[in-house]
Amino acid sequence: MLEIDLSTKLASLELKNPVITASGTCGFGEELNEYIDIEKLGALTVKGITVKAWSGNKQPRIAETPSGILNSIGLENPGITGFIDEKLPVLANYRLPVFVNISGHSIDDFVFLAEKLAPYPEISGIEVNVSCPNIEGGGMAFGTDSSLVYQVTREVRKVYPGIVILKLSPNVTDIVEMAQAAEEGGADVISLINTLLGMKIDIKRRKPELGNIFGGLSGPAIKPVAVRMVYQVASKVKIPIIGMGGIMSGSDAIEFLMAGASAVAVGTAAMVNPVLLLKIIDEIRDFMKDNKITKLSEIIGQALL
Amino acid sequence: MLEIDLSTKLASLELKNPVITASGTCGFGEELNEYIDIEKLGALTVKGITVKAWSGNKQPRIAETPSGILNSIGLENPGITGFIDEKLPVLANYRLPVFVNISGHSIDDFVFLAEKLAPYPEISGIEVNVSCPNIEGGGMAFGTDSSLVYQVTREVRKVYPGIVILKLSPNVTDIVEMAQAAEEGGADVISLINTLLGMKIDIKRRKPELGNIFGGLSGPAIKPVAVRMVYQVASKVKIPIIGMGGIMSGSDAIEFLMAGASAVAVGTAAMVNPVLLLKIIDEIRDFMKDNKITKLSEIIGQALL
Amino acid sequence: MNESRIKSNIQISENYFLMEIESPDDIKDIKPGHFLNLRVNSINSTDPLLRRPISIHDYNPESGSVFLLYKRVGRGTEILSTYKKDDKINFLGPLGNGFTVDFKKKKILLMGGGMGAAPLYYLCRVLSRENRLTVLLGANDKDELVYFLEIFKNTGAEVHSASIDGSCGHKGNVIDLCLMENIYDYDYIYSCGPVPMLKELQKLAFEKDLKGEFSLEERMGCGIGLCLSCVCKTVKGNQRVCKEGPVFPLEEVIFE
Amino acid sequence: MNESRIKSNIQISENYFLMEIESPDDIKDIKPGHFLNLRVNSINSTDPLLRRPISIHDYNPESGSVFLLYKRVGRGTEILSTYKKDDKINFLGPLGNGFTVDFKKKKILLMGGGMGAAPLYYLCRVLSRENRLTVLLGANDKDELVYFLEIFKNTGAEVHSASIDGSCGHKGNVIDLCLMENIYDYDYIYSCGPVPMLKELQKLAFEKDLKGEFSLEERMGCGIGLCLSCVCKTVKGNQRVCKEGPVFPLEEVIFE
Ligand SMILES: Cc1cc2nc3c(=O)[nH]c(=O)nc-3n(C[C@H](O)[C@H](O)[C@H](O)COP(=O)(O)OP(=O)(O)OC[C@H]3O[C@@H](n4cnc5c(N)ncnc54)[C@H](O)[C@@H]3O)c2cc1C
Ligand SMILES: Cc1cc2nc3c(=O)[nH]c(=O)nc-3n(C[C@H](O)[C@H](O)[C@H](O)COP(=O)(O)OP(=O)(O)OC[C@H]3O[C@@H](n4cnc5c(N)ncnc54)[C@H](O)[C@@H]3O)c2cc1C
Ligand SMILES: Cc1cc2nc3c(=O)[nH]c(=O)nc-3n(C[C@H](O)[C@H](O)[C@H](O)COP(=O)(O)O)c2cc1C
Ligand SMILES: Cc1cc2nc3c(=O)[nH]c(=O)nc-3n(C[C@H](O)[C@H](O)[C@H](O)COP(=O)(O)O)c2cc1C
Ligand code: FES
Ligand code: FES
Repeated sequence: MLEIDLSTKLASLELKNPVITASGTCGFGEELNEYIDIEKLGALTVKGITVKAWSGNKQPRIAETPSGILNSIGLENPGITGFIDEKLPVLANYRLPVFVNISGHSIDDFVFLAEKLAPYPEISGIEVNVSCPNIEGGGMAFGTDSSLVYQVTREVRKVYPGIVILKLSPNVTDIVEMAQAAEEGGADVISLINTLLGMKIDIKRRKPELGNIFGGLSGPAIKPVAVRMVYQVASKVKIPIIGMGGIMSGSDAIEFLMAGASAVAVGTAAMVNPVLLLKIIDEIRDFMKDNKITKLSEIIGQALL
Repeated sequence: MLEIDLSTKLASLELKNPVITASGTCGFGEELNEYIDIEKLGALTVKGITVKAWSGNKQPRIAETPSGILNSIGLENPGITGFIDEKLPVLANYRLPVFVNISGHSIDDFVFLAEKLAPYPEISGIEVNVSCPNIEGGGMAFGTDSSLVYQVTREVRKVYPGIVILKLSPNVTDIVEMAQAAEEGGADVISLINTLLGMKIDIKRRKPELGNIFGGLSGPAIKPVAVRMVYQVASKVKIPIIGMGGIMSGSDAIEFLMAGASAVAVGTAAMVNPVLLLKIIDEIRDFMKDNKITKLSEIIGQALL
Repeated sequence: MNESRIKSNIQISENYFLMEIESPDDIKDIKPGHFLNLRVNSINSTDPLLRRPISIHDYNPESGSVFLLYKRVGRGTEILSTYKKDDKINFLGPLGNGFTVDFKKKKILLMGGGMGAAPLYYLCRVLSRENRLTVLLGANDKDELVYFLEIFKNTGAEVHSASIDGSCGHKGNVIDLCLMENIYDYDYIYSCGPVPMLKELQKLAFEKDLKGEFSLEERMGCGIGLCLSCVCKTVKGNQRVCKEGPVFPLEEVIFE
Repeated sequence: MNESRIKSNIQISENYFLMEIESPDDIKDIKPGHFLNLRVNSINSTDPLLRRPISIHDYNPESGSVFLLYKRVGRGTEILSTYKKDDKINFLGPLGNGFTVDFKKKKILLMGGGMGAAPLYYLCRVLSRENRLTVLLGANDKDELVYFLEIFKNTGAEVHSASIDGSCGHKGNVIDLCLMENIYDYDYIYSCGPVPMLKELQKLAFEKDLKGEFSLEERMGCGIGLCLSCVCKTVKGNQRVCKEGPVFPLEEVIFE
């Protein structure tokens, strides 16, 4: 029997396998744990947290598109204090690395959030979301300006001792520029990609279908764009990448790994069927078995020239 | 019986209905005419033409993705002389407006092509493709820099008397900036969107699936991004828009019209089933009938706030 | 995640379909107000991507059958309508909290608007054993009412109907019917249907200090509490229709 | 665009399937070498998006049947394999140019590698009426050969086979078989299969100054000449496999 090693490294952190939940699509783990044993995952990334509690956007917040979904949840969350008081104690019970996704309207917001989370060793890292298309006057704007990406990263880096992951926006002309700015700013890891900005129109009502007009496109539809960005970035930065966008199967995950991602995150697929999260791990293992590959590292970046 | 008026205006040109073929997906009309009566279309946009004849990219040139396709044809075409000598005489036989899509590596290329086409009244307009992801050292680069978009438009405008359509790249941070540059440069019409840059990896061969590594993503997958861009641009420029990206049905077309497009182009759908081109026209008419709308202009821009 | 065999899937009017599926062995506790989240895409296809939430219309533990009543309104329900006997259907569920059902010897009012009547049927069957029930049904026309009238009458409940076009029962909406009832008489009220109806009913209930429950609908992403797509406003703050709901005490819901 | 009823769709080995469909009335001219472009998505679904090109394996004008032989290799062909008798199949076609078939009293060699043998069968049936045929078949193993061996033998042609693993016929590839034949003897040669095989065969044909035709495969977008996805290099420049092909004079094809 072939011994298959699925472990992977994100900076100083070793994950037992490369499959992570994508932020915002798996709550804070509790509900997901009713369907699968979340400790079998490589890591858990929780819903985006903001300085203040937030009730999110108007309904409807979700619309279906061809092989994709548009969401405009709008970062509904209990705020940093609510998170630390109510959610973190529950999360601390699980034996798996946890990443906390944070969102802000200013550099100060991000620094404040990072400082608040710094004292908790039960958190393995923070995912700095400079790419949310669903908050007004900010959010995505950070992720479309490389000097802001650099500054946010640098300031957060100063105050946060754990792993700093920069989650970048795909709604840019040059993703490599943004990734390099994050690397220069001192990020440990890059997450690619957040949702593509999109919209849908309800032709019966002659109005945008989402209450918030625009939403973020996720799911299989965006996979080709996501794989392309991972591939472009992987050959230009040295820090590891968490690849995501439309992963539904082990084959999809392997595409991202071969494009240069060291781990993958799964969002929309978990919403459609939480069991897929574990199935993806199994399918990666099966692929390796069939191809006599014993270490995940032998797959990572294989398709780069 | 309700009299339904499907006609629409693109600057000085009136189309009998809003459905146009998208460049590169319907050849030069001849093959398509074996399947449908192309004179029933609003207009025909032909494959992108370059200064010199071009044999395109390596095989494979096409890959399927979830609800989409990636292509890297690479502008295979007979060159401007070949086009004028062999294709134009055939096109001149059809009684419908024809747009010629042109691509170049420099402003001089675009000006040269526009000048060559200027003398032919059988051509209603040129579609200046500053957004092709499939040619090296140029192509898309033009469409991601607003000052280049402005310059190309202005120079082409000077030498071309007919309708000048600027076809923009969606692979940008701010599509409105590009559209405004085109408008300022003197464009009559804007075409939105060209393909999104994407890629797919063949995990068996551990290599990019397309011979050219990257390709352009089209089809239903990209519709939410395309509708969003049309919507954003429509409220910021005064010139008419041709909307495209994933239109498969009348409802899809109406989404674009309501988002502010004055006409729509259909690409991938025509490849999958050429009959859809005419079906889309019928479905738009049926929708208008059912909703007691007599003029297409009553639909255009309806979803804009 | 479950997969069940379809026992039948019949068209009962132009756009209404009734599907009977085998209840999987490991599912014992199916309550009125629960729903299933059904997969509608075929093998190897990612489109349509999302599941479709459909309420439990009825449940028969003896025959091991779950009944779903659905209206064909878009592509998901159109796909459902093409499923045939012996096809497999994949779903998550039963999901949601369900209605309160531990009443005895009470006078209870059920009010259903349009397809909102679907989940009330199983509730009606369960409650009618030990309570006195009145059912008010509203819809656009007769076509949308015949089936419901028949099945609810068979439970022994008193049934009244209203149709907008007047083709069946009272001409008008179901709220008119409600006003015609002596609403003080009722101990508890259950309702499911369009928001404008629920809103008016809530106003009425507040006036008369009547208690009860509403089953709500919102667009869903996951149906299992992960994504916050489906939240509604309540006095307790935002609540997930798929998880804390779909049934809420009527006095807690805040309509905009 | 056509829609036909499926008469049968049977699994003939682990991954090989034979589909018989009703030939639509308005289609009269189906030639060996033609192909159909089959829709594989279900109603209301945009995924998978592209059609799948499959050659005419056989055609029987009397019974009005078109036969397709396909190998399950990915999701499109997997979907095809789930279709049942009486399901409808939607396709564009017959497409392409087809093989030259107006030979008489000639000695003809057909050479098929793997699934490349599929389109050669109808050709073999047509040519074998008035010519002398030898068929060389190559594949990985016995499993991929049994069906072909049987049907080609029934045409009266002389049939030889080679398998890589030696489980059927000569151990080796089909080119070896070719070298074992006295290739000068043949007036014309037809082949379809993997590019490396065609390339070697072309070299051989050039050496011996032999004429013939290759049927090529390329990834297709439209299948009807619109998109230039499927071009191959020839001495006449790029040619569309779907339109000018899939059959090309063997001396015109340029392999890289
Ligand atoms: C808890 C719950 C229980 C329900 N029970 C029933 C029932 O018993 N019978 C029945 O006929 N209908 C019921 N519905 C409504 C049903 O889910 C929708 O009619 C159905 O999802 C429409 O799908 P479609 O693809 O046909 O329509 P489309 O409009 O094409 O759907 C597009 C998207 O919008 C969503 N959507 C559309 N309408 C609704 C709606 N009214 N509520 C929620 N999501 C919607 C779909 O799920 C899909 O994601 C229920 C909804 C909820 C939330
Ligand atoms: C003119 C022509 C005739 C053919 N005749 C036959 C036949 O008679 N029997 C048979 O079994 N196969 C035949 N093929 C190959 C067949 O088209 C592919 O095996 C099939 O498209 C694979 O689809 P899939 O979804 O199962 O595989 P996937 O690999 O999942 O397909 C992904 C995409 O690649 C394309 N693709 C994959 N393999 C090929 C290939 N070899 N050639 C062209 N496109 C491909 C598919 O069409 C699809 O767009 C023919 C191909 C061509 C071009
Ligand atoms: C409902 C929903 C909520 C999301 N919320 C967040 C969030 O709070 N923070 C964040 O960085 N990304 C968020 N995302 C983006 C996902 O984490 C992920 O980047 C994206 O959906 C692409 O992956 P997928 O296609 O696997 O879903 C959200 C996505 C969805 C669908
Ligand atoms: C095979 C193919 C070839 C294309 N060639 C061109 C081209 O030559 N010039 C151009 O401007 N756009 C080209 N496009 C882009 C289309 O015109 C269109 O902008 C895009 O495909 C989105 O529309 P769709 O989703 O309806 O296909 C091509 C697209 C495809 C799929
Ligand atoms: S639908 Fe996802 S939380 Fe309710
Ligand atoms: S597949 Fe489109 S031209 Fe051949």
